[in-house]
Amino acid sequence: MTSAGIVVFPGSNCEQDCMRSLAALGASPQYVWHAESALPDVDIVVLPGGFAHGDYLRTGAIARFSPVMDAVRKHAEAGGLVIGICNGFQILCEAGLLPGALRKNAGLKFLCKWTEVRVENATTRFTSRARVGDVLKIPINHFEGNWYSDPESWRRIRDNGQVVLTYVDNPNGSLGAVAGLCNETGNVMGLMPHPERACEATLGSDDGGVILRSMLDHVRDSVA
Amino acid sequence: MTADLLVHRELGLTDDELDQIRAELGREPTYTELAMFSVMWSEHCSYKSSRLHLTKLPSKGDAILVGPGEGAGIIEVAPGVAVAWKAESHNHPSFVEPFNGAATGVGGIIRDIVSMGARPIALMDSLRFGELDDPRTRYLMDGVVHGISSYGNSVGVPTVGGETAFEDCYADNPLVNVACLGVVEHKLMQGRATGTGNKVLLFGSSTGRDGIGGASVLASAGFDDSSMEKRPSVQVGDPFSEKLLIEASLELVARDLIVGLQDLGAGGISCPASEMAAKAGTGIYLTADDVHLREQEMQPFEIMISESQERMLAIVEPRCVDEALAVCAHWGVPARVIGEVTSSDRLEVDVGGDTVADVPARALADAAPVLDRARQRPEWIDDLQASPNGGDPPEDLAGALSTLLASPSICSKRWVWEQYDHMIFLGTIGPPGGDAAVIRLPDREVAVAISTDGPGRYCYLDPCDGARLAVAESARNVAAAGARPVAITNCLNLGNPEDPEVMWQFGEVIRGISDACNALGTPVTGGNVSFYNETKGRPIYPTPVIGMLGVLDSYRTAVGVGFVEEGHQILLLGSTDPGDFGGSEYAKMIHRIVAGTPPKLDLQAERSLHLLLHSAATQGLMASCHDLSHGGAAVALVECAMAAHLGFSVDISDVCPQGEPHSAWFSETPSRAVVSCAEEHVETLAGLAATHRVPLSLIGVTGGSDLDFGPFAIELTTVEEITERALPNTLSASMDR
Amino acid sequence: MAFSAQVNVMLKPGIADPQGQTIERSLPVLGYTGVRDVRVGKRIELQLEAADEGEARDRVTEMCDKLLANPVIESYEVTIQ
Amino acid sequence: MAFSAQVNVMLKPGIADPQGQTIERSLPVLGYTGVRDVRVGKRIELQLEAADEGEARDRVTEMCDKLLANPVIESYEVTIQ
Ligand SMILES: Nc1ncnc2c1ncn2[C@@H]1O[C@H](COP(=O)(O)OP(=O)(O)O)[C@@H](O)[C@H]1O
Ligand SMILES: [Mg+2]
Repeated sequence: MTSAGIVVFPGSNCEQDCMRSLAALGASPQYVWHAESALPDVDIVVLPGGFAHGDYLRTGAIARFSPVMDAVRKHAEAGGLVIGICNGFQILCEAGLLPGALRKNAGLKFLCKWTEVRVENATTRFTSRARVGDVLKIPINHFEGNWYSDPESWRRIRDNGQVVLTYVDNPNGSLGAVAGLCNETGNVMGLMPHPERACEATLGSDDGGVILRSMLDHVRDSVA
Repeated sequence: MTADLLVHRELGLTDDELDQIRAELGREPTYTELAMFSVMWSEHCSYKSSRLHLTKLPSKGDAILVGPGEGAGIIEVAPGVAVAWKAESHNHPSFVEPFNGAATGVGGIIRDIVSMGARPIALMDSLRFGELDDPRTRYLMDGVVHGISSYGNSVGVPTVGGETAFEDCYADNPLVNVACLGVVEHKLMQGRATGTGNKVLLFGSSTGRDGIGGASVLASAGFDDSSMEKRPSVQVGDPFSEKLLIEASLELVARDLIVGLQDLGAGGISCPASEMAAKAGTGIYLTADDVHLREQEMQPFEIMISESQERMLAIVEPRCVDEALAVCAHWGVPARVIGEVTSSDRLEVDVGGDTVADVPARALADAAPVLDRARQRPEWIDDLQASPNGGDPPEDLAGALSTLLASPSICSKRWVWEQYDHMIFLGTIGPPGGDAAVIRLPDREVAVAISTDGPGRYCYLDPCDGARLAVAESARNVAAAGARPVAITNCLNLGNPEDPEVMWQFGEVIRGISDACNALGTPVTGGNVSFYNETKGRPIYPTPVIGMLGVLDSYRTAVGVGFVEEGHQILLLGSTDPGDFGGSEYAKMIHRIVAGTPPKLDLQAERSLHLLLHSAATQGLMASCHDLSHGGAAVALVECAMAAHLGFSVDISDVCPQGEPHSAWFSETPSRAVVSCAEEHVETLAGLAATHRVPLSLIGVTGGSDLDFGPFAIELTTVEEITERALPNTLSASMDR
Repeated sequence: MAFSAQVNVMLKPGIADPQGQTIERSLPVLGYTGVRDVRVGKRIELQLEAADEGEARDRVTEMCDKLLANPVIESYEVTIQ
Repeated sequence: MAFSAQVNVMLKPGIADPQGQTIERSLPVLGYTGVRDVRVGKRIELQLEAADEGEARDRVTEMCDKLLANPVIESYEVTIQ
């Protein structure tokens, strides 16, 4: 069974939802406290949403110094899967595991709403269950989701196919309407929408399962 | 140190109260004691003006595990599954500083829930402001919503619903009422200082001078320009510390490390220390030197009454102290043992070896005077009720409908609730935008439906009938979502209790709530009274906000307001009275009149409707259901269509044959709902309605992209534009402080 | 004439600053000891037209009172260049 | 020795500043015209121990690089007293 370590920072708050949704998809998730300096033996690392350290100073600014982040970096360098959702995405950018930075939404309001995101690259380990152009309905929930990068890096990111998801209707001013992207090696992804909130039709959509299942598929296939 | 003769007045105590304190102590009080009495005996903490009346509210019921008097009411919603439910007001702090006032209001109600050993899983906010054409009102509203959003989202509790209404009378006195729902995870906690020799653990943020005398100063006196001077007591919310405090508290409960728990709010340490001892019949000995401070050289009285946020007090057996401290340390929550439980019945406070306070715990917690304040029915009310109620026909029906849809109190509140995380915990089956929020309890089948309602205009015209209508509407909202109304919490917002007319309103409100709760079978599990809501002598409308909680045995039977499919039948349940325009949105918006008497309510008819809706929902007969409230049938129909982006064609000319045409459209007769269902269920529904003696009329079918009312039709996209743009357009104009 | 103005807006003394406290607590973990009293505020920079420096200062001060600072909890400091 | 440090953290030039723009747009409504280029950043004040001013500046600069500012979007300015 695919194992996942959900990192809990002080101030994280979506860890329980990640736990429930991953378990419902058949994975075996466990929590990892941010002060741990080693990760348990897991296939996937999840940095969940929330407000690590209150998001004080800047989102993710303090969290990236948590002891566990060294272990997360090593896991990533060894090719392990890492997904950062919302605050997790912000932390990955601050830690330099993903490019760019997340600024305040252009409208200067917190936004919790359903969005449609388009799959731009279906060959990643996070989107193998989708096709390019598929539109997924997944909610966002953030004040700082306005992704930015300098023009030069932006060109490289695009050319490399690192843009994984874009908003159909850009809610926050994100450069290139980026909703989610991955690193150059394709094993670390960050996204502002919350796939774990879209795993049950009763709640409005189960499209988030496409992303989470793609990861589980990848782990299963690479073991086999 | 003995208190100066007039110091008590400065602290807000009357001469009589000082005499009573002397009698309790058998000597002159010290300054610290006087300060502690002043906060504990303030209106806000002691309920001295309201207590006599509150005892008349029905509070017993099979499902009620804990009634009023504790941190929150506890309701059993399924065998072995209990939830906590409580509302609080934070009106005055939110006027002084909207962002932080509202934020700390959210923090306060969350701690109330946690103090019961429950995990907070949903918030609701009931907001009242002045009219939006005033830039200052826009500033207040923006700040309040941002404050709730910032605190609630960060602390990780979804804000799943509420209400937002606008009346001139709230211009200088907005209402910010917040309710919180929690689920008891391991065991129910209570605020009891049991076990002589047990330790008193203070944990959470450090104690500073912020908020000294907040409760007594801000919430227990009238407002005037000098209130701006009271600003140093403004507090800044820290949702991050609160989040850690929640996790630490719940872990202490789950690991059985504490025997008593209470939050710190109004009254500071004095409040839980005296109340926990008084309830357990014990005493508490505190060393104020051990309190972790944020500022230097704080006086003992400051330490005892500071209302610094994000703190809790626990009672711990000596053998568990180390483990409890370790739990707090794990979460990064500062914690200190500051005293112990004694076998005396006194609260003793020691500083540097000197006793600065030694008072019977009960004297602080329970002995505040109970006042039977004068009540006087206002003379103006007869004239008001006898005046025309604003029910005259409009110039044109379509124009009136557009005006109502754009009215700030009716239009879409998306601008508000999109700023709130309303999805966390994966339980929001019924999101904001519907009648009630439906929340599935974590990992369970059972769900609760919650709604807050407080029709201020109705209560102004007739506080008793208005309060009955408030209870009825909140119950109808949860019934429309498919739930069985079970219990209420409340926030009663009124003017100055020293004004006999306000006190009369209060008595009438209590009478109305009791009456309705008895008839609807929904006891009161607790609540909050907020007096002194007035500026320059002008009281607000009496505004009882009712927080209704209903239960759905399965979340799967929840019903939404939006139509579901083309070709469904649309039914109107209940009968419509042509004259129900007093205090209506129609009368206010079309004729600028707030007069007459509020709509007539037959509580038996109301209850029958709830029973009908609940059983229809349980049997899966309804595709959608929306109760009728502000704006009447026409507005409700439009809302059903917009929620699903699906049009309709209806004829409502027959539903109110006695009245002029606009009565059928806009009259606010209670006890009604619009339902849509598949053709094959119409007969069964009609049979069920007959059994419950609820009138039913078939009024049309769903489908298309127009709202076809017969006399005229509007495009769905047009009304969507009207109601969705109303708030954003208004609020994008300037905001002045 | 064109002037540059800088406004520093800080929480008043005595008003809790959870943000500053959180940063302060995290610094030792990063190896920075001996840091105290961390306070976080806002800095606003702008350009404006005014007849002279005095007028520029008066206008910016007025803007602070009305919009840029929240006098209930914040104090501010204006520099004009 | 104890030093006071002030750090101004601003968005880099060229990076859109919606907060600044919002203020700029609302100033004319309040009667303030002729105001341009409003930028909103953070100001952090702190006290620290260091052997001399140079060391204090170095330590604060290091804190900025590591924690107080995000080099992707922000620049900073340190003053020591
Ligand atoms: N301040 C608010 N916070 C969250 N949701 C709100 C707020 N105000 C209104 N809403 C939501 O908007 C919808 C309409 O509110 P309202 O017109 O008061 O409903 P009703 O008439 O059924 O009581 C509800 O779902 C309500 O929860
Ligand atoms: Mg309703």
